[in-house]
Amino acid sequence: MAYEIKLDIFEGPLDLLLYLIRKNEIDIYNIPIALITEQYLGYIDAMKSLNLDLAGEYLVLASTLIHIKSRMLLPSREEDGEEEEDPRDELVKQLIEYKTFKEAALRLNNLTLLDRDVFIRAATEEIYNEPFQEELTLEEIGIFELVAAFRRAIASAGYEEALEIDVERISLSERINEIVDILQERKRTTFSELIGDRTDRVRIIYTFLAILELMKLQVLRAYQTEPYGEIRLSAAE
Amino acid sequence: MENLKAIIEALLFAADAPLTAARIAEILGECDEGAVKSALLDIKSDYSGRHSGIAIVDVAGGIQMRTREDLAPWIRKLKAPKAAGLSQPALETLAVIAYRQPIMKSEIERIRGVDVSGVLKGLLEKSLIRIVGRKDVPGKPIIYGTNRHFLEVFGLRDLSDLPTLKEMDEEES
Amino acid sequence: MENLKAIIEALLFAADAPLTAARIAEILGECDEGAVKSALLDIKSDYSGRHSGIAIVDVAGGIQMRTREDLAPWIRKLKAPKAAGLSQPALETLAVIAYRQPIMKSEIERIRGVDVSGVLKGLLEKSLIRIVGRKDVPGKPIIYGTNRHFLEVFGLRDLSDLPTLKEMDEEES
Repeated sequence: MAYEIKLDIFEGPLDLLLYLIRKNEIDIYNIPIALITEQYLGYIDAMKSLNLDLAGEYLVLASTLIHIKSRMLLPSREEDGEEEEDPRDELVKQLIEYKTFKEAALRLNNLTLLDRDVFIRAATEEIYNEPFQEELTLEEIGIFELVAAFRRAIASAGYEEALEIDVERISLSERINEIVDILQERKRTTFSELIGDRTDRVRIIYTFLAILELMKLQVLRAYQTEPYGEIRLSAAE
Repeated sequence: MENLKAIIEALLFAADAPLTAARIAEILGECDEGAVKSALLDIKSDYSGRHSGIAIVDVAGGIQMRTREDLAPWIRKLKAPKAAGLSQPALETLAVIAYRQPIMKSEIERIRGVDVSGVLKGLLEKSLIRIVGRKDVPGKPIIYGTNRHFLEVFGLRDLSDLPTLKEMDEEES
Repeated sequence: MENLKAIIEALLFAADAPLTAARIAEILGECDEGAVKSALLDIKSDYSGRHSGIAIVDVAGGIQMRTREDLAPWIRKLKAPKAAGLSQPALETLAVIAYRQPIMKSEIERIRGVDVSGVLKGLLEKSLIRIVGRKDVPGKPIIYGTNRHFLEVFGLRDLSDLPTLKEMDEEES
């Protein structure tokens, strides 16, 4: 086999490309696209023939390379004396940016890492001779912790249907909360007041559904003095 | 040998359970248990001699670093439940309410499988949730929802800012 | 005041995250922050002066007790099975987030040229990154940033402590 493949060592198509550039000792600002494309495709073929799971990203970059190569072959047209941009520019920019962060990752890894280079005390309660309940301050809790907590809660409940959180449900809850806020402040309102001058249909529908839900919950009462008339809402006692 | 003491000190500090002299000697390799034992005695007297806040104590067949017993009141203050803190059960209950509101207590308990009365009281006191109303069924159960303060704490503009589980699963795929 | 130092020493030992002088002063009650700060300096030089295996370091906006860096080989033997450290994809993703935060997933993927879903999830679980909010564009994509724990793990006082990013200047060559 012409190409020795260790796919694991590449972090992605950009990494493979950087490797080829380094291996060929090429100036990153002046990449011989034909050569690099050929080598890149060689690697891709080798990976395929080894039945390695080739991530789609590798193929996307392959087509980008082929595209650049074909553009390089076209005679450059200099219209109005304006210099045409180099078809490689975009890719070079991307490569340099990636390289910057690859080096940054290396520098991060060279820092003094907790649990690798230095360690903090691992023992917990027993050192105080009495147990303490661990609490998180609100600043320590982020949205991810909340989602994770919800996942744990429903996982222990052991049913699947609860796993879906759909956007509609959240939007409805949001609308319900807003209406409860308004009713707590003013005791009464009307449907058109709740809609305001915002006329998007989704908002109107959610507002209506929220009112129905709140009526069902007996949080508010709705009145209408005539068919199709204004819907008046008041907080239930 | 000064460095032997430093290594043992670091090991005692980093260990998650009491260490025996034999285990320490094993880690050190070319060091015999007797030398470890005498170093341990040295360290012990160093710590008590300089009135350190940390004590080296014999416990459960091994040796462990602990805070000095008479300093417990301060440590308790450090570890005291924070005024604005949330325990794991409280966080889970809050999460269920956030994602399933408006929701009845019985429904929260069905999902969490435990009584949540105390937790709900705590969350109400911290103004993270509120009573939205009462459901029109026998017993008129109270219905809960989140508060505006909840949004502030989690830095959300509105509830639609909450990530959906599907979004979090996509991160996994 | 010898006892002040002992108390602070015990607090540093017992805390599970870096402590600020302000927090220590708060726990001590009748003690001002200045006194705490000078006691902390004393403790620091005590520890380094007696070549302790434990070091007192400034990190993530506070102060923390850690094992001395040069003793890592011994501690690693103690903790053998748990191989610590971060994978290359995790490090690269973390680097992009650290230097470019707040940042969307799509932006991270553009820079790294690969899907980062699984990596993000892992970093969230390790509390190295957090969801900062959502961007106000169609689809409301989630934006990410680093956490305080990130500073702790990488031994940084704050984000300005990050190694400088060597941006290659295109004009240069």
